[in-house]
Amino acid sequence: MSWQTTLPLLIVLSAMVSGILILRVKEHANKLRTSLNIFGALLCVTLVVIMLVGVYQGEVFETRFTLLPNMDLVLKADALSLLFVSLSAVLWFFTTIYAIGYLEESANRSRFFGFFGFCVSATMGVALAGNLITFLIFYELLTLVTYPLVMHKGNPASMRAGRTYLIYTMIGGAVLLAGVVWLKSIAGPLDFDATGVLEQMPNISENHLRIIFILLIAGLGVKAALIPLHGWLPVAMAAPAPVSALLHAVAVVKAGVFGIVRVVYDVYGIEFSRELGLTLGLAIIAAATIIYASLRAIAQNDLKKRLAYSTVSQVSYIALGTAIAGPIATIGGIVHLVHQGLMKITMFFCAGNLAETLGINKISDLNGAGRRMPVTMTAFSFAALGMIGLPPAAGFVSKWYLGVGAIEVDAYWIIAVLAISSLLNAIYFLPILYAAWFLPAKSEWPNGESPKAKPKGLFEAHWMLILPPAITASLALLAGVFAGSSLSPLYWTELVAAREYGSDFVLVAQQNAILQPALWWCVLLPLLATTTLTIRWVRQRCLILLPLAAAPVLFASILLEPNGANTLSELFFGSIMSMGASDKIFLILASLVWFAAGLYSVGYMKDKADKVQYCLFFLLAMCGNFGLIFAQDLFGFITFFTLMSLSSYGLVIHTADDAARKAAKTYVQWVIIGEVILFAGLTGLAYSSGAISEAASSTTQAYWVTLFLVAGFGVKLGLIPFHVWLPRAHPAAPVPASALLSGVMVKAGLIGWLRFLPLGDVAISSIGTGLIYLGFSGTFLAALVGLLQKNAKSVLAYSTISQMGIVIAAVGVGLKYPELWPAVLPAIVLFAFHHGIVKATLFLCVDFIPALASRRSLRILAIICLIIPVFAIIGLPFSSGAMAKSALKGSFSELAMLPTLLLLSAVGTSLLMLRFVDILWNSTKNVQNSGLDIWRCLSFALLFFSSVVFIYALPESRLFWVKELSFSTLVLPLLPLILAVLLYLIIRKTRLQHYEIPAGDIVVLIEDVGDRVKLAMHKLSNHNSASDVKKYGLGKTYVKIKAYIINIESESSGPNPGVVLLGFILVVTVVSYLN
Amino acid sequence: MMLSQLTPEIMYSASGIALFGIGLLGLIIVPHIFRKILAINVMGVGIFMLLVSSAKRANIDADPVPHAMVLTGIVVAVAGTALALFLVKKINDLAPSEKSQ
Amino acid sequence: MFKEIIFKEDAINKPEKGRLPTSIAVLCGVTILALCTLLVGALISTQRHSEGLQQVVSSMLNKSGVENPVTAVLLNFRSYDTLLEIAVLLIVAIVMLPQATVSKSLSLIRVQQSADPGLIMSSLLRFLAPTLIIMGGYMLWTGAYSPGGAFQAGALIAGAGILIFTNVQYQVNMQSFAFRALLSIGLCIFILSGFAVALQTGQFLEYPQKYASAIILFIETAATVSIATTLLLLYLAVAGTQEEFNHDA
Amino acid sequence: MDNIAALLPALIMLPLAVSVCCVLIKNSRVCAAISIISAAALLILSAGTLLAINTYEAGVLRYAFAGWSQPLGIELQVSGFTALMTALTCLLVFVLSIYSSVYFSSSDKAIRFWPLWWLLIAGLNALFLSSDIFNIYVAFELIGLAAVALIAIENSRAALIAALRYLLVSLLGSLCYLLAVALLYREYGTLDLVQLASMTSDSASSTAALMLITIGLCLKTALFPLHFWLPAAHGGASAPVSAVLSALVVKGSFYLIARFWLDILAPAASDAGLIILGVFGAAAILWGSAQALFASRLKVMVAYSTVAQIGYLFLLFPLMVGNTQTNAFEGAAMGAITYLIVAHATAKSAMFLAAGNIMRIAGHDNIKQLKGLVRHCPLSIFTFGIAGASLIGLPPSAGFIAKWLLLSNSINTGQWWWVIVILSGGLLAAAYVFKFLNLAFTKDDDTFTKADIVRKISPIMPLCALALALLTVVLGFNAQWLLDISGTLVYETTGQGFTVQNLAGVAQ
Repeated sequence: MSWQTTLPLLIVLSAMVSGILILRVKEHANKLRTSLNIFGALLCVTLVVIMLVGVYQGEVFETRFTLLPNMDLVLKADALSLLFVSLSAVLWFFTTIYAIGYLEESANRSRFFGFFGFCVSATMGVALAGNLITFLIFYELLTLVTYPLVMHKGNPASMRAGRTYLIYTMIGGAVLLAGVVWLKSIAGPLDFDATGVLEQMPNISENHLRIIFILLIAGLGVKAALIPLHGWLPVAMAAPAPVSALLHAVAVVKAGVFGIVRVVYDVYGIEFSRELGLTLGLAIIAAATIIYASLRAIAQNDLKKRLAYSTVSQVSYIALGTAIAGPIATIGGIVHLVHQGLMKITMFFCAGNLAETLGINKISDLNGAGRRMPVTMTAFSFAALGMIGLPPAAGFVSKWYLGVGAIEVDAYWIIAVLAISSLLNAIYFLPILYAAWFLPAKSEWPNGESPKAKPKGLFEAHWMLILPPAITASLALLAGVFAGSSLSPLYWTELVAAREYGSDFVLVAQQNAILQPALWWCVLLPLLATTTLTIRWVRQRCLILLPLAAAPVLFASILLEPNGANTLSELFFGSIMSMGASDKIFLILASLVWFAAGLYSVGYMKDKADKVQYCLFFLLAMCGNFGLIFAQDLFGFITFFTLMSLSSYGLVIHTADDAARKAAKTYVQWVIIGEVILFAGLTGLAYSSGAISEAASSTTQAYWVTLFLVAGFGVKLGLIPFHVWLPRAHPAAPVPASALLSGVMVKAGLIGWLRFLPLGDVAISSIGTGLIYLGFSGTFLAALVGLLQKNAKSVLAYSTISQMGIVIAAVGVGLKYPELWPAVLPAIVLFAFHHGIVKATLFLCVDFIPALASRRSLRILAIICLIIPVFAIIGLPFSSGAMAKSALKGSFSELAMLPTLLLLSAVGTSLLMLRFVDILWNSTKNVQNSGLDIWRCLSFALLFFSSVVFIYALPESRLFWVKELSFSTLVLPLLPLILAVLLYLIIRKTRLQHYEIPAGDIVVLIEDVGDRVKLAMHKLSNHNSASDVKKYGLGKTYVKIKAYIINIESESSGPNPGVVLLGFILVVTVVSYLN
Repeated sequence: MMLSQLTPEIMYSASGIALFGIGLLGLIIVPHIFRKILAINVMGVGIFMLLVSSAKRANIDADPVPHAMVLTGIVVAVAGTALALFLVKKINDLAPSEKSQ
Repeated sequence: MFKEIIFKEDAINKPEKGRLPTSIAVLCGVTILALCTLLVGALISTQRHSEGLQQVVSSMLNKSGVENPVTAVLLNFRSYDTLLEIAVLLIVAIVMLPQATVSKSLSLIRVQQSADPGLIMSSLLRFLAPTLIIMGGYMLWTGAYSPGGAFQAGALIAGAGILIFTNVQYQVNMQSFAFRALLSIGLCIFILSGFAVALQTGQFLEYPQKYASAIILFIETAATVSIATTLLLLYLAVAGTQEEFNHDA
Repeated sequence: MDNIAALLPALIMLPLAVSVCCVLIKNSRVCAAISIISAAALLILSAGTLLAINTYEAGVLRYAFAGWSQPLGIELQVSGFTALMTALTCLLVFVLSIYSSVYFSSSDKAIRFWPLWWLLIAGLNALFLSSDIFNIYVAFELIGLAAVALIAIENSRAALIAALRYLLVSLLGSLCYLLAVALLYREYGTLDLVQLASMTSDSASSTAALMLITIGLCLKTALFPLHFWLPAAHGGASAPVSAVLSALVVKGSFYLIARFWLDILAPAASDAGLIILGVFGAAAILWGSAQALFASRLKVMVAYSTVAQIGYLFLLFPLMVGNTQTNAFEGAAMGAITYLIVAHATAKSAMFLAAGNIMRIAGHDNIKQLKGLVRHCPLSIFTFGIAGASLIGLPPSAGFIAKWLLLSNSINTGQWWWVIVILSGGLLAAAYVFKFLNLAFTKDDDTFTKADIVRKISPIMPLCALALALLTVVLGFNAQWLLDISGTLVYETTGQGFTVQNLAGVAQ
């Protein structure tokens, strides 16, 4: 007996022994029990750490003793088991702490913690099992020891839960047993082997193996909650929160899915399973489960039930990853084992906290819970966002690998499944977050506490309830952010996959290099600023943080020159940060507008509510925006992109009136849709390029990837028909935020295109053509719709769509004619720069001009301030707009029509601007002397002058300076304006001006359809009561059968035993003489 | 069946078996408990008869082992019968209400 | 068969209670008839073993210590069977021993001089009981040579006992230590002798040939006592005449 | 080795002697003390035999009573399997004696209990060790009457009726067996098992004898549909008696059925007969489990569970069908059944003891009124749960190993339909075990509100039950050892033992 042979056993025993000891502890001996609990959990963690270190040093840990001849009980540490063991040990530790806090003062704690220990012990056994038999043993044991936990409360609901749980798991166990016995009898000891054991065996009928596989998966599928075997899981919610957490995140569900992984990889072998055609079926079931459970989750109002269905759905990702049967998907599936664990346990902790502290069980009661329990809800939010698969949270990593893996084996439909699932996840999680954070609390919490009352203790709840979710949520986040580090679950999983496939498929870590630390500082500065928000002193003066955080970046953007890349292999999948030439221009634009908007906010937000919230989202969005400019790797880019998009949600909803809520809803819907489409595109990109951050090259795949990328970033850019969120969201935000949204954030989509589309490399002319069409139709349609807006900001928003249409068309040109790209690129950059600054200025005008105009003395100034940016947008001579347009025109010159269209677009733009000025100026008439402060003035001035001057400072613009005064440069740009004025005057005379198309145009139609679907779903979910009737019918049959069976054996009825005896004799005799 | 096969031994044995069968039939179809006990005794007697008849041989002394078996069997049968009767008695004692019925 | 046990004679008159329908009863009869035929057929078609164990027994008879082969089988060759048989009797005896209502140790036999058994009874007592006992003794003794032995002797003596204790004059105290000792003495002696001879010969129950007849007689005597007492107890317990005695005490 | 052989009679005589002592000594405490000491001695003795037999070359010990070897005398024989059975008996007796000493401590039933108890044990050991078919008959009677007597000490009308019914069944079974003995002796002229086994043919008489033996012993074993007497008898007896009846007594007759079918009368046995026994076994599994599920009393439920478990035992026969050509007692199925017997014996006695404790505490065993019981006797419920898990066949327990062996045997012999039966039996077992546990865990509304309803019991009682339950778990880890002891031994009649070749699947 050496430590190599005992350690696995010790790990299993450590939990069990502490369980046994705790069972014997007297109910009121709290201290003893708590210390035993903590000690047991710590001991287990310690042992696991020792084992990890040992494995790292190349030791082999294996406990083996013989149960039956040719049948051993094996506990062994391989990469896969270590992953699961570490997860279980760590989560057990946190759950123990949580449970101690949760169960304070409740009954039967010794029993609870005793079985809790057993449960973990069984899980450890499942994890460490070295062959299928050992696995089976611990798997069944797990069923048994979880049962008292499920029905711990002892009320009818938990009784029912316990019963349902047992019925399912027992039947599953029986089926599994049949499969294992069968397999064992034809294939021997079934020790897990990294590449499967069955393939090498001769003379085994493949059909037998197929049937056995079905049996095994059916058995394991019960715990893994694959449909239609998932029924027990939502019912098991009756258990106490720590149990649910454990069931869902670590123990039961994971055991099932871990078993599937073991069977597919280590018993059948992934290649062999695929040859047998088994993986496809599994993948389909997993996919169906993902979608179905998500749909069910949406219909739940009970928080824990919704989480339960979410588990059903999420856990199937693991099965899906297994079934996709490629090395990359393997990583995705297995790493989700850990990631889902971390996220889901957090959510259940939080759900428990809500129920415990405020009595909240229903989602409809959640309103305003975020303010009452910020830590809890923050943790919950992180976990939920991770579940949806938003980067950089852990869930994204899993999904990413699943997606790439699916593409690797040409299983494109899985991308669709992942996309739909993400959407559905968003549909059922985001309303929770929305309600908790952005809705006002009801008059009292379900437990009767008033929302105004302060929490009793120092924290929002007992610290033992707060700490575990906070830590697990952080871990879930860190697992994603530092996915590339060697401590991350991903790294381990890559090892597992490498062994499974016998290859060294591990992403090659780059050399870490920080060549331009300033880039990192640019990104980190806003983040650091958010952390200072925790300080009370800062909170009171938070607004000043906004310009302060942006200012250094502004300086940096001017001073920094492109110079090498920062690479950090630990961060994301190996982060690369660098600044190219065009990035620098975007950075200047971004930092300028952010600084100005920040400065403006100081004045604008001074008297408004919820400053801190505003600052928080402002800074986060800023961080995201700067980050995405630098990030060259896919993960980094999409992370910052998402950060920016989601944080902007907070800005859009900030005013919290109905319009803002509606706008925010539309906004976030489209953000998510965009993310999902992007996900598809980026995974394709990641796969097709082999290494990250190079453009796609192979043809059909490149086509699809490009299409998805175009669409995904197109959402942000206002590409029709994805533009619908824009006219709602931009006007709804506070003025500085609107300026940011329209000025810089929209450009993020453009940056995405420039970075990831194969512009200049490959001609994808169909998409290019499409983009040109869409772009120009956007330009004109938006002008038309914008003309019918009544709100100045909406007009501006449509103008943004219109302007972006031109950019889109330009990119389309680049895509169609790669040879033109070198000329088009600078033009696009210039145009974007121009539009960003000018549009930001215009948005500020919406607030600034009325304020300015309210003072008679400043009316002229106001007119100038308004007119100059308007002219710039229209592109009057010498304005930045003119320069940008001439640059574009120059690059298009070889293409017929386009310059003309460009010119015509100016008519539309002019019309919009006339409408804008019209509305705005009318509004100034009613404004009373409103205060103007130095901040706003400074900010406006900065932007105003930048819009006039700054573009001339750019080296790229030199080419397009007006070098000679001619008809084409001076008069031609004026023609559209003149035309537009005429048109506008006509319109004002007609009834057309009274028409209004609601902002967001076609989204209204979509919402209508959505409402109908929702109604239908609601009806559908109400049909549950009908099935009760059926159950009752079944129950009656059961009672009848029962009565019949009992009757036969009763004293007074049933056959006479003597006759039975004679019958028996007869049968035996006849049979005896059969020979 | 040839008549020569019907040796005395077979005749006796067959009647033993017949007794066994009668006892069995009685045990099954007769409802009263005393008769059931008796029926069991009849069955036992049938077996003893079979044993004894098979022990007897024409030219040599009877085989003593079946005899010993029968003696042991009788004692055991007595014990069983006594126990059964005693139980019946006790059951009756414990249910005075049924006496009145 | 045993579904409902019917205890009262009058219950038989109610045909619906416990009685099988005639058709089924007939069917049972036919089945059993067929089975018996089958058994008889098996007997006929199967050759009987030529001699059984007769030769073996007679060849070893002279070593057994008795001349009666049946007794030799019962108490020497297959004495173990007999030992278990005595144990079976003990079971019944234990069941029938009345529940202890008093813990005082009382004498085995109580004589109520005042009671008058009546003329017939007293003459039976006077003549028949001693005769039976003597005949029992003879049976025991003769078992070694010709048919007879412990069970027969015990039965006779039990008959005497019944005669004695069914009248009111003599009553046996079944709760006394002596009574229990009498019940168990057969088994006790059997085991002890078996053990004692094993010390000499090495095998349990293997008698030294010299003392075989004496030991057999000794064991048989003890067994007779126990059998007689047990049979007496059986009768008394089932017939139930001892109830009053117990209640009196 | 001879020393051990010389001690074999002690396994029977010591219980008889203790019984005599207990008859004479009326003090129940003294009886209990003597009993526990003797049980310990027996345990050591049987364990010694078991261990010794493992090292003994022939694998069989024989002992000729009174110095007369077969065919004249009666011999005892002990093989690995029977040694295991004896050891199991003595082990259970030891634990149950301790339990009984507490269970009957305050009751005048003890005076009857102890002598009868020891007579029953003597009978059991005699049965397992005997090598003589007539002696087996006497042993059967000893067991049968002692068992009836033990049930009858409950002294309630229901228990007495159950005892009477059991007595009639037992007598009928014995008579059938005796008739078979008569037929066999008539045909072969010997009573010794070994000699018989070497002589038997498939004559009509032998077939008839086998048939009679099957009927008689199936009655005693309570194989479906002849189980009608068992629930009342096992459910009506006092806890330790129920335990020993379910754990050991039915196994004795089963053991003999197996011996006769597979060994002694194997030439007369037909494949169809083997299969039909399996079919009855399967029916027993399903029927017994269903009845257990619907039982309203806890002990009756446990008793029906015994009916079902007996069914598993009979699956041995069809699984042996293919083996008849090679050797009667060879094969993995025997290993499975051996394990099942041990597993069921420990689990079921633990369960009956737990049920007894519950009855003591609650004063009744009406399942519906045992809500929330777990608060009052957690240990007994826990025991019940563990034992139940073993009965269901959940790992890690002896029951799991047994079921595993059965399943793998069914698959290996291509008889997959038994797999379905075995698994559904397990599920039904889960249904009834957890039906009770579920209730026990339910929060009591007002069932046990009054403290005085709940009686206290000595902690020794639940601990005894727990010890047995834990034993089933421990045995789940030592399967190899147990099978070695029972299995690698050569079985005396055929020169072949219950070998463990092929035991767990295809040899690699």
